[in-house]
Amino acid sequence: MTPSVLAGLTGAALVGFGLYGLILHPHPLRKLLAFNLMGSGVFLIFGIVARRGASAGFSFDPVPQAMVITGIVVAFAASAIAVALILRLSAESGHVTLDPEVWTGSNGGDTM
Amino acid sequence: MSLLPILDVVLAGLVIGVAIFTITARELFASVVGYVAYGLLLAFVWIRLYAPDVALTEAAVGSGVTGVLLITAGKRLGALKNAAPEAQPGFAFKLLTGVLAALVASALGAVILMLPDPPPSLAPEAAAAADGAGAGLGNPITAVLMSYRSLDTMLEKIVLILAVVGVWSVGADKAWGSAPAPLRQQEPYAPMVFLAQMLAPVGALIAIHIFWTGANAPGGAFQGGALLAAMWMVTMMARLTDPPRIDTQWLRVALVAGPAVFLISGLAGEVVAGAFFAYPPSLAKPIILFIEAFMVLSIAAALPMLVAGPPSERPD
Amino acid sequence: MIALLDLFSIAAISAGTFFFLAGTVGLLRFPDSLTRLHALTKADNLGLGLVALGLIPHADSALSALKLIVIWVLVLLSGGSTSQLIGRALRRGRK
Amino acid sequence: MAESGTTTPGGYLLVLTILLPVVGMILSFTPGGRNAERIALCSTPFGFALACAIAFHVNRAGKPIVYLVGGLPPPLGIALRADGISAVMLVAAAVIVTAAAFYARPKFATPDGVSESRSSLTFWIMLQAIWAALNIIFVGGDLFNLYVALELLTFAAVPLVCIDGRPETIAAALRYLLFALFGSISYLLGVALFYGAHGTLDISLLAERVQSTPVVWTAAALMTCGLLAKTALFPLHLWLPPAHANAPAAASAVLSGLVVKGSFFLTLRLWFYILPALPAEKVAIVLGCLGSAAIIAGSVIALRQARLKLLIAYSTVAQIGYLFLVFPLATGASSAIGWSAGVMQILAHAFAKAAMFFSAGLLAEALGHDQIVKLGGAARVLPLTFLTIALGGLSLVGLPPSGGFSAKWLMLQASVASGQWVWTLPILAGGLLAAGYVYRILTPALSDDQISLVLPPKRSQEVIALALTAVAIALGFAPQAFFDFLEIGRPVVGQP
Amino acid sequence: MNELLLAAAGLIVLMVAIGLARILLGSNDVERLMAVQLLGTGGIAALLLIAQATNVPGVEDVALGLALLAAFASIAFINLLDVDQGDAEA
Repeated sequence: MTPSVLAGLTGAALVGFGLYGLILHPHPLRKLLAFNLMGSGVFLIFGIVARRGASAGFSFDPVPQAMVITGIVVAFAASAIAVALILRLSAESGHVTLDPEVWTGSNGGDTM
Repeated sequence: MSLLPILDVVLAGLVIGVAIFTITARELFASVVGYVAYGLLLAFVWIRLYAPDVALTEAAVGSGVTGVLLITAGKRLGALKNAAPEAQPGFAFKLLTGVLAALVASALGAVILMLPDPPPSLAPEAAAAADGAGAGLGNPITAVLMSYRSLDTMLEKIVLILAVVGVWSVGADKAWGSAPAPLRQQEPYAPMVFLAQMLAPVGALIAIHIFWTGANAPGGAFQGGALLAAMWMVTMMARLTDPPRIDTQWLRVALVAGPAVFLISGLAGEVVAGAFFAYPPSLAKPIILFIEAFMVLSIAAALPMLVAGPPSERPD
Repeated sequence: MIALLDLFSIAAISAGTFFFLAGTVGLLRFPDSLTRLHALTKADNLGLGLVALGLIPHADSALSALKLIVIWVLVLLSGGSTSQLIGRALRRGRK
Repeated sequence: MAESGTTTPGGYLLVLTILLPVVGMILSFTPGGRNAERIALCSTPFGFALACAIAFHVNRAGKPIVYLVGGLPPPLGIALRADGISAVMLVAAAVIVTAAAFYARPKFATPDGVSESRSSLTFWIMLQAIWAALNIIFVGGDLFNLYVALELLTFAAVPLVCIDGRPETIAAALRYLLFALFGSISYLLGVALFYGAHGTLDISLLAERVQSTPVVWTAAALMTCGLLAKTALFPLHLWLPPAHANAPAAASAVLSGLVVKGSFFLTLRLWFYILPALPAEKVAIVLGCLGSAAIIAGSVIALRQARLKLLIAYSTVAQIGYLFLVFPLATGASSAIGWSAGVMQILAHAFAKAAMFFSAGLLAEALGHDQIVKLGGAARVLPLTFLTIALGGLSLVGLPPSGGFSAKWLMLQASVASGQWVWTLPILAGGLLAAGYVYRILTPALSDDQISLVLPPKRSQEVIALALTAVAIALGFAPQAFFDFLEIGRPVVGQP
Repeated sequence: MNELLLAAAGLIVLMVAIGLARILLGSNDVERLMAVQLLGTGGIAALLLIAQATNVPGVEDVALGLALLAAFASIAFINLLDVDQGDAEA
């Protein structure tokens, strides 16, 4: 088993764990952690694509690696916005829940 | 090299183990510590994939700054010690999610094993073109980021500005214009002040070095900027500095400097080199370094502001 | 000369590895948090120093050799200060 | 494809249409304050002119126009391409953004006495950012570049949802963000697999290289799944109604009219431009079924809403469902009709829905609430607003003459012509249900009850809303030349 | 020589793994901070050894960055912890 295959399988497993946490955890901050874990799994898959592309004296294909760098930045920006929203939500309402049931009272609407 | 595969397996096992710990840890705090450790470990995996640039970015942003963001969030939530007062999901839901996640992961794993051989690659093109538009850049990743995919890189900086505005916009109306809450409320201990005073200047020097070598060796604007941002945050955590007011003119200029300079150079490319975002071959390297210098500044300003959060109502 | 340098590297790196081993043994065997902290920081910092020392002869340039030293100094500095802070936190609020 | 490798005349306009809002954003942010609204209001008409110029060039060339960024050809460089549908979408986006900017002017002007206010600065920057992101999505030719654009779109849309800061809007924004992040990461995973399999992310190069392999299918499934979450196709629609119903009207109009169309547009690009070679009948049927379910479920839930804005938001869920009928209908011999129907539905819904949200906003401000049962007699005090709602409703229901009618009529024609009778059922049922919810708004409003205005609406805002519905109606009279224009650059599906 | 470097790296990684397991699975929050310390020392040592053995360029810079970041993360965690305690005493 070559290192890149191993890293690829690790990436796949990480995507799985991340997905599990993202769906399951009720706390939005934990969801965010899981999202970041999933993201790093996806980046690892980019990494093996880059490593497999080694040729012509390069030990990697620079294009996917450049994309990962861009992707990491974007994922961080997303986390920052999510954290700001979570903090504001808890400051305004005293609880952090995404459960839509909690939020329907004020409208008198029957949102699903 | 018979030892290397064993090492790889141990490393992969370690990464997965810490990932599982992060997902399943009962307390938020433990989970965040696990995540930071996980990020540092991933840096190894990236080294094993011959991607030192990514290793540095992952360690700096994926683990370091994101970790601090999450810790600070947890602290402000006051939920770090007992983060799970909510109802835990039922067993059937857990099982279902687990099955779904396992299916996705195994399908993905299977597909990865099926990736074509010989693999397609742009490495030869990138190598051949290194004499062209990315002239004189020994680091092909910098060439890709700054030349071939310049539009992506410029937009990514715009995303950062947008995120800063997005984070600020979450604050209260009457707090607009004031500074975000400091990263620490009371007086710091002497060892922390000492560490910050020693670390910050050395770190800033290292950050600038990493940016500068980025043209030819691993490193570059993003990694340098992220380290510089980390050092600014160190001084904030030791209360040597406090976050600036968000209507400060220099802060706004620093935030947009990178994308603005990139944009102006891109527009000038139409006149000088015949296409938007093209560089005249003889001047490509100095122009790229010039743009990158401003991007370092923007990144170093944006990341701490994203961590510091929206402007705070309390006058500090 | 080359052989001598290699010998030096081998000795330093082996010694460094030994200290990491010792640190982990301490971590596992010592009874409470403060002593575990003691084992970890002291032994591991020494271990890293020896490994860095062992790698210096293999460095490509004077600059990379210098970087190896700076890495060690940085880790020492941060390890020293943070273990002080961790120790204080441990003593104040045992939980 | 020969035309994909070189810059064509007029190609530089594609870069300008992206950079104009980006420059506007930077200029709005740096000095801040009142400059933001001035810059946004000044730049939107220019953007409209640029979009028209692009449409002109595409029409004159009769084939897509291309720009190679930095003069560097794909696969290493990034190409921008505009074909018929891109040009039409650019124009539509420019019109709606311009309308939203002028409509929002009274509400989001920086108040006197402060140099800068939170909601104003946020609104003007995010509006321009949404516009920039949409323009990239419409002309982008590179899957990773499009990923960055998708993220830009999300980060601009989320703060608009919670701009008024009430806890329920923040919860809605957070839920939207988490759905969108899941969508982007899933999309990105697909991108990684495409690159790993074919070594390029350029749309036209990929189209030449893809084969029906497990890797390609997995990549396509992941990307589609991510895009569906962002488009809010049933059953991934849960985030949409609270998010769109709680945003301020000007923002809701852009979110409902344009933002969800951005990710739908990429779904079209994926299946019709990258993967036309794949035998995807089953996928088309699945997407069509989900679309049908969305039409029925969205309409039924809309019927039961007590608040006007929530009703309109659920109607968006239903109308998004129609869009996905394109996948089964725009294949095979009658593909041109199905394609025209799909594009017509995008446009008609965008204009009608933006106008409906504008009107709902006016109504809520004028009456102080938007409870449907308490609208009695409102049509007499707000005649222009209700004219807009009625005309917009006409298009949503699909009654002639309107863009909505053309879209649904063409869809029916396509189902009959391709022998897929079954799709006529959701189309007709959706129309009936839509008639039901539009009737629910209009009946109480037309009654003789007395109602008092809290604040009379601004005539200029009413006119802007009416103008947008006029466009939705006028689309019903689109000449054949318009449909020919939509065909420019469309790959022919199902004919190897 | 390379074999020796790898053997040393492997041993250190193993030690780090055992240490991490011990620290993370324990129930003491303050002690968990040592995980970052452990990676900051053991991790960097192993990184340098592996990179030397596999000829990855520019690894000193990565290690420098890691050293800085390990310190950064520790400061952040401690900042959090003693703030908590300060609040409890107040």
